[in-house]
Amino acid sequence: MSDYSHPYLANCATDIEEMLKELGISSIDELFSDIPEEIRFKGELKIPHYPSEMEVKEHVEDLLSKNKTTREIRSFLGGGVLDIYIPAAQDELLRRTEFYSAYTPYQPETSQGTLHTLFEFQSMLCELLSMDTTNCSMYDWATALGEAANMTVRLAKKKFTFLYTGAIAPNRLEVLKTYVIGSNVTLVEVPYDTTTGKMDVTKAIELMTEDVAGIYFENPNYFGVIEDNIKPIIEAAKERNVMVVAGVDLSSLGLIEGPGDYDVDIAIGDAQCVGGGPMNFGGPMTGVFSMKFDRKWTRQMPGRLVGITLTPEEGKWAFTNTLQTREQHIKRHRATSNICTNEALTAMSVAFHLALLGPQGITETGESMYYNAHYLKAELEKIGVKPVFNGEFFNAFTVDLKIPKDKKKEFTTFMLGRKIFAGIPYSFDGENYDYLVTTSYLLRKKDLDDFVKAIEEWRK
Amino acid sequence: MSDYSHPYLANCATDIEEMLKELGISSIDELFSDIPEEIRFKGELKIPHYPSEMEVKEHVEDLLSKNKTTREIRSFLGGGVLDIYIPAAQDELLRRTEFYSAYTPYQPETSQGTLHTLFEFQSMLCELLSMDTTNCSMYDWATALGEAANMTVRLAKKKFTFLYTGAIAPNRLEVLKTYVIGSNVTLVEVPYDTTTGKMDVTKAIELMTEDVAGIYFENPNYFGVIEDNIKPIIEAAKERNVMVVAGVDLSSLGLIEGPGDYDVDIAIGDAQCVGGGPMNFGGPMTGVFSMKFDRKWTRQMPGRLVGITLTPEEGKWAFTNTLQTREQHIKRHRATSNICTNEALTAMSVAFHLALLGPQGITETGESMYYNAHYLKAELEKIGVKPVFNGEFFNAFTVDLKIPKDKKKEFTTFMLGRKIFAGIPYSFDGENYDYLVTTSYLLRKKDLDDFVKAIEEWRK
Amino acid sequence: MYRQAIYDEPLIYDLGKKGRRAHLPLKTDVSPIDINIPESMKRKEAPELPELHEGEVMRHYLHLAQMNYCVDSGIYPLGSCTMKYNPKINEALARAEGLAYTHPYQPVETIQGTLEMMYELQKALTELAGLPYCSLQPPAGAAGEYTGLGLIRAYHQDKGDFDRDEIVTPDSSHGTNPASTVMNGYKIIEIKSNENGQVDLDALRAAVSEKTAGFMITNPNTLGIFESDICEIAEIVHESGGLLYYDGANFNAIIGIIRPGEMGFDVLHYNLHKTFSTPHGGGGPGAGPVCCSERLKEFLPVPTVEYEEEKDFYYLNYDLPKTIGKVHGYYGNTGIALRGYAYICALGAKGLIHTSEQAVLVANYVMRKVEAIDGLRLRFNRNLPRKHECVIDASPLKHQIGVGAMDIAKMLISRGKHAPTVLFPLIVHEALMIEPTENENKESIDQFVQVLKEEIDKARDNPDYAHDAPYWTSVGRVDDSWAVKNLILSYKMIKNLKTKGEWPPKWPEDHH
Amino acid sequence: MYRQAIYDEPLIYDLGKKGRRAHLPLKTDVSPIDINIPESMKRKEAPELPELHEGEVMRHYLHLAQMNYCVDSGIYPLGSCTMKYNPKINEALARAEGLAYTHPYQPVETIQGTLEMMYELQKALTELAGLPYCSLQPPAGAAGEYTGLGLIRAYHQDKGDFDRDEIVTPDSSHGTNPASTVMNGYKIIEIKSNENGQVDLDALRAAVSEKTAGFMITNPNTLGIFESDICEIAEIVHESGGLLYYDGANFNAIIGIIRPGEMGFDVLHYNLHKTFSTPHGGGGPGAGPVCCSERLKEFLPVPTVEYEEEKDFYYLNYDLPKTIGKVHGYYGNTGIALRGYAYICALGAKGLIHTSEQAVLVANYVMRKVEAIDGLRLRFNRNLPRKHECVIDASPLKHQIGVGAMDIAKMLISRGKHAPTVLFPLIVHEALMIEPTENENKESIDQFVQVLKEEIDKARDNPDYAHDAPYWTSVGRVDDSWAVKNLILSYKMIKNLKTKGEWPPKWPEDHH
Ligand SMILES: Cc1ncc(COP(=O)(O)O)c(C=O)c1O
Ligand SMILES: Cc1ncc(COP(=O)(O)O)c(C=O)c1O
Repeated sequence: MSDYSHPYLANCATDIEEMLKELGISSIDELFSDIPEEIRFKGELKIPHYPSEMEVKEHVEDLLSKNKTTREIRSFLGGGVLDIYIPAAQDELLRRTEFYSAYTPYQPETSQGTLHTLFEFQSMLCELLSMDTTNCSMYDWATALGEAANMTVRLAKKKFTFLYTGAIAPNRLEVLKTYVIGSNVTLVEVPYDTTTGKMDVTKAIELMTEDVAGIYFENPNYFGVIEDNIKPIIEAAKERNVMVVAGVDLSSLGLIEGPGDYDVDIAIGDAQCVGGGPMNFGGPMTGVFSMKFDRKWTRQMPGRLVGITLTPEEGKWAFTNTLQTREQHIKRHRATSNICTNEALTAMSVAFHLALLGPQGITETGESMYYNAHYLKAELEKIGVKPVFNGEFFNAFTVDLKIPKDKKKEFTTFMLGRKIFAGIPYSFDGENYDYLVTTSYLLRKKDLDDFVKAIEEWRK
Repeated sequence: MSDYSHPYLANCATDIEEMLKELGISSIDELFSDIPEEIRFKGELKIPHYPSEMEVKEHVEDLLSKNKTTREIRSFLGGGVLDIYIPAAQDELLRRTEFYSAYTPYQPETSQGTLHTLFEFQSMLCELLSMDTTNCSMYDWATALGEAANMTVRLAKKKFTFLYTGAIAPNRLEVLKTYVIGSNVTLVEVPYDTTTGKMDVTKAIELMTEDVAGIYFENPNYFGVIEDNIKPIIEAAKERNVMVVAGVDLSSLGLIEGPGDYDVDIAIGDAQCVGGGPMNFGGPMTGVFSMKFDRKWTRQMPGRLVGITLTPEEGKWAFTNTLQTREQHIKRHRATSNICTNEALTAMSVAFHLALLGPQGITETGESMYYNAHYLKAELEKIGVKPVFNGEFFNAFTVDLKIPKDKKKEFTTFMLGRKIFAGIPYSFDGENYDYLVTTSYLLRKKDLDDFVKAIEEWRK
Repeated sequence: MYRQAIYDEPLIYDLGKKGRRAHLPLKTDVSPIDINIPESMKRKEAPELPELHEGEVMRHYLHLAQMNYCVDSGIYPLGSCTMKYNPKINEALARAEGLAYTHPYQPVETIQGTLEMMYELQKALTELAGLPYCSLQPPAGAAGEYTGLGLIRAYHQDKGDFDRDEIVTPDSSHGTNPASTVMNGYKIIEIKSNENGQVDLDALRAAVSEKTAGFMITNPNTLGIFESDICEIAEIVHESGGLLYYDGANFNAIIGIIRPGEMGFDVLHYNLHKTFSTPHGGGGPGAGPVCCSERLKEFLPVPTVEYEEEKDFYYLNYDLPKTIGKVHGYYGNTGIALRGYAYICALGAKGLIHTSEQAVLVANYVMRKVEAIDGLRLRFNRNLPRKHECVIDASPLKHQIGVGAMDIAKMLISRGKHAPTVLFPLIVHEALMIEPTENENKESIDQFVQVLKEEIDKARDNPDYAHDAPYWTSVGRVDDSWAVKNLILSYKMIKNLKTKGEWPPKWPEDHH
Repeated sequence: MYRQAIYDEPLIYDLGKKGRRAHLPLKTDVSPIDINIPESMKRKEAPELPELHEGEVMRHYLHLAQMNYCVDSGIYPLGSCTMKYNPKINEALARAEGLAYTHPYQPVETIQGTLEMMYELQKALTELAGLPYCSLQPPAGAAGEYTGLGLIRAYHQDKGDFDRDEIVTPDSSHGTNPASTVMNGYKIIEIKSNENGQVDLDALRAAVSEKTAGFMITNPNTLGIFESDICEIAEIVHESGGLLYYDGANFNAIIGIIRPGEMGFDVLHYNLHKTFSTPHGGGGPGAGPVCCSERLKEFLPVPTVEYEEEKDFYYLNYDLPKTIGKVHGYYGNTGIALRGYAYICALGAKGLIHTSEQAVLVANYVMRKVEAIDGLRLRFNRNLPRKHECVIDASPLKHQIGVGAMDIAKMLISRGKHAPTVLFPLIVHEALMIEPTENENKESIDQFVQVLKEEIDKARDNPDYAHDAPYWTSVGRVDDSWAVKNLILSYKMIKNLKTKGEWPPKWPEDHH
């Protein structure tokens, strides 16, 4: 029985014998006697096994070494996931077991570390977004969008249409569709202007009919274009009691107004790009859900909220999870959402990151990205390659490349050969691919020049 | 003045202005007014500067990537520095700022973490070595040897000769020589038997004349040979009041007796190999200094000691630095050593490592090394290559290769081409090189076979 | 003697000073140009973020960290949460550059390692579930439920059956079960547990019908009791035409012991952050992979991770015409999946089975010790062994001295032992739900029980001692209702209060 | 409110159980054979090491960690110790595989990166010292002193001068100075400080002679006072034929402000663990590089790190026939050197100068505030600005109410502020030596002074409050003399006491 000893198992043979004795049984098996014999699994499980820690490490590292990373290949990929630098100080905090190995702070008195940090996350996000309240995180931007759509419908009562911009990320749209399955929502697309790439204001207002509960746009939108014309839409929405939901690129908010500044009701997005973590192949992300404060609205908000409260010691306030009665563990089928486990640690990671960056840091990283993107655009124009849209942009734009479907793979390989991840392909006509190109602040002039050179060569 | 802001500087321009105001001065420069103008440095300092953290990281990583590591090249190097595996749990503890960013525990009440851990280091080392007391670390094995030699002379009074084995590591011998400069010690070498590689017992006893304060041997010695014949030497030493100092390979102590078991007075060595850290190009190491308990001796011990003491709360004992009056900060020129900063953190690292390894782990790693070395020896013998000595060995032996001086470089390159660090060259005749070959527990059969193959090819 | 650290740590906004820097980011070497963002969208003032230097940031969060209980602090026996040890090697591996610096849209040939890992993890999970297909996309257990229920819907609809709009579940189920059900547009039919705490077969028979889309069950259930009628249950549900959903959150009790697929289950979700040791992170992230049977396979979320053996090539398959769509923006929480995979590799089949065995052993051990304490009792059939957890009822104590489960929780945290889950499941009034996990050894459990006894004794001497607990935590018992009444949820709201002269908060006269 | 965490944490030997495993090491795939170690040397019983599982180990040391004050806990103003912030990037970089997994004896062509780093660090250090040559070999400051004194000896002896056997040093010097001197076989001649706390030139003149091998000085000295007569000092010593040793432990006050080499100094050591931010690690490891002038170069320890520009090749040069030998088994603490190098790179010349400026500013700021407290006074010339630290004398308070420097220290740690260095330098009786470093900002210093005032006020109300301090640390004031009397130094010794029935210790009747 001594082979019970394993670093992950607390009890050795002696412990087990002692406990069995106290329980008055002779084997652990007796504790499984209530499981009908016929369903007991009797085969041999095929499960990998690496008996020493070092072998586990080698095995996993060997696997991962088969990947190519953005440390080797210059990445022009974005679309909701940004290549960022994680300061060493941030990583050291994330490595603290007190943070990562704690549970949801159900006992606030012994969990002030988590609660205090999450309150700071909420607070910093509110400042970035110019909103009043932000929850402790959603899974990601896409699911936050699904929740937002459901929430507008829930609040509106008896209105079931949700408008969304055509300049939306395709993956978010897919999740949105999956998420409204249960709520009877009709999704209607608002077209964008094919010259500017911005949402079509007139159409949007036209579409805001009686049945519309909410309208969603992205800023900058999926094509990288800044939506600077949405004021009339927001005004029309207010008039018609349509809730306005904005999905914003949080990394742009050093340079671009927070959605609260242009008066949206709900702001969503993903905080990976402001320190939630490295890209990690797209997960975990850090979904953001933020609102104007309104007691009624807040009571309908999905996800967890940390609030301030009093302690027995006069003058000493503290933090606690609040409005828990919205949540599934109390409200069950009448909960505002099914979310339970969220992305708390990556939210804390954002707090650490923003505390390190400060206002100057968020502005400087924004500037670097802005300079990079605009330099790239200018250089591409010099070789006759243009953006698809003429709207102003921040750190990304869609490059008019029109790679035919059957050349797409070749193009990818060509660019890879130059150590470049070329951007995200997007087909406007279903036949040819343009590329959404994002410049993170980790790219430098040489990388941008190499990109332009590669495109130039490709076109020869 | 705003460029005072830097992550490593706590005060920004406003702080500085405020403080200057309170000090009633107008610039920081006034605080340097007592430095004669003629010696103020006026030039431009040539110092590298990488303005962002990421650039610092890239620069240092770029430098280090020019190295070849034992992760790529199979290492048969040893000689006091062993390639080991650092468990992730150990590294996580070492990353805790409470441990690494603390000072020497001068205020014990707020430093129990360091003190308690160092006491555990002392304790585990005593168990491994079968000794009574171990200090909180010396710089490394070599300097521990220097201190040990000086200590035997100090204790002996009026005896000034220190015997050392000829089978000593050359680098340790050099440090020993530097360390006894101030203490009037005469160093005399005890020869080893050229067949077995063991210390020459008869000679050793012969050399133990009136003036001898101490005798030093290594076990296994530098050639890898186990000194199993030292009993008569130790008996002779006791009779003549000669202190016996053993330098042991701590990684062997799962299989080999602790020096306390064969009754030495002082045991030294390096605990890098039992978890002090990875090899780090030879530093920091973790010098070990251990003794039989004797109040008089302990008072002459160099380095820091943690002891147990009482607190005001009955029943609650605690830890504190003790016998500080031996140390330089109190005793100044009458101190037992000049050591102040030692290797406390790597000592704590050893405690973490041994707590994780346990008795089974230390035995298993020892066995792996033993099996590896003996397999290698057997396989080499199959191709006609023999150890220089026939004494039993643990994880290292000296391979009779007789590479001529002018071929040495070629041999190194040849082996490197096969991704092998071939061992440490040692010349017995001043003309040809044999190789001290060590097999860590990170080597596997294939690595050993490749070594044999390479040697076979070389000899063709 | 135990005391949690206390620091009077201000909000980070009350630290620092304008102009301090804690991190200098890389600046591009491209020449600056004018920022041409249209005026209406140009940020007028930089966002108000903290301004500290690096050391200040570290001190702030070090202080906060030390005021937080975690798995490495001591026992954390939250029932239903499976607070197991988070192996340190997993944390190290999850930081590998080969994972961290990969983008979800990079060419598939440049991400073969991760795809292989995902594929191998899927294989292991399907092996343990006895269900042949898997998606790692759901980012948490509840998302797994949502996904699984979506598969069930798609299945029925694909067969042209649009009327099945009910999901049946026991009243002891976890809150996410009904919540996910309703979010999926289903009606929820809750059935009462029988006197053994198990599904009442008669009630089940009465509940199922041609409207039944599926039945959701957690097994072992939230009481820690194995649903031994599981085969009958499956039969009843299948006969009605419904599908079977296995909430695998409690899988830690049954790894390698039973395989739900073999009992007729169609779909199952795991919580990697429970059974497979990935950290809870103060609330997340987790991962809720879903395994399913052949007949549900074609509805799985896209993309699936697949392998072409001939070319030794892994790829993402978007070509599932009947897919339910996507439940996460990308492929789920890959960083968590990696940790789960490493955990499986470290234990192997035998180790995983031992895990369940030890988890069950210690749960029964603690149960017998705790139910022996006066004032506490084991609810439901005392003779049934429990699996990974047990539910103790503190109502007797409440009746005796007015000290309930929550008071017990606060007394325990006072002593440096985390409390069990309290007041859940709702079907037990003063529930203490205890799940030690295989990470607790005998001494640890003995100590826990000893402390529990001592504290209850103290409460008997003086019930107010219990009501005023906790004592040695960084703050005393917080006032949850004040928080709800006042809803102060951000620094922005504090600034508003400040301008109104309402900050800091005033303590009400009657405040205890 | 501050309280350090408290856990009643046993010795690790009192945890765990026989048979538990916390780590499974890699086992070789070579077949086991009989272990043929000669019987006399074969281990009979495995060493008694702890037997825990991984989670238990982590809990034990987490508890201990939380009972430890560190730089990231708060102000750590230990005078003479330069407890500056340890940048986190340095800790990360020091773990790079390119450093960790390199062996000191691997071929030099495979370690070019590290050699380049060492070479570049040497260059930066020589630049700051104004001395052209450098060895990174000494593993700590004291080892640097030993090395530097060795160079001085070798120099004189090389000139045939064997009679110079005295080293002169001020009485305020650090303890390692005289200790290293004597270990080097020299006689130590200590000279008294003048009323300004500086070297008394007359005393110096009287002390030097044809027996003087060298003069060792710390500048700014241990009182934080700059030795403004440094040029005269140099002249006097050089005239006597002695060499000049600069103890650079206090270099944090003068980076880029003065260069000792330009003032005639021949040799200097740095403490990378002070000036260059590498962690103190609870006592070490540090690094004590030595810089020297042209005439000492040929005596440097072997090997030196050198560069062949043509071949762009770094190498280790052992070919120094007059070398003093080796002072470390390999090349010193390379892992520490790397951190120091990264620190220099992050700050650059300007940043380093700012470091000194801020360090000096805050030291003077704290000095003015603290000397204003009744019962404390600044020793030596009040009008001289201090450099990186100041020495406050608490004797007035001691005379007033019997509360001395050590009591003040204990009151401070009670409040979560680390104490200054106390009772050092020995030439000030109730010394409080305060060195905030540039890591403390104004608020932090204001708070420190405020707490100091409050505590002294409390002590005035009740001196016993001071004598019984500290209160909120993990243990109360420990009894140092009991420790010396009983000398319990290892678990082995505890086991002996146990067999004699003398463990656990009994508290003496008169114990406070
Ligand atoms: C039985 C059960 N089902 C489902 C869930 C939901 O999982 P998650 O929190 O990952 O969404 C939980 C955990 O909270 C659970 O205990
Ligand atoms: C002035 C001075 N000189 C020398 C030393 C000795 O340095 P180390 O502790 O690195 O041996 C110190 C530090 O302790 C010091 O403060």
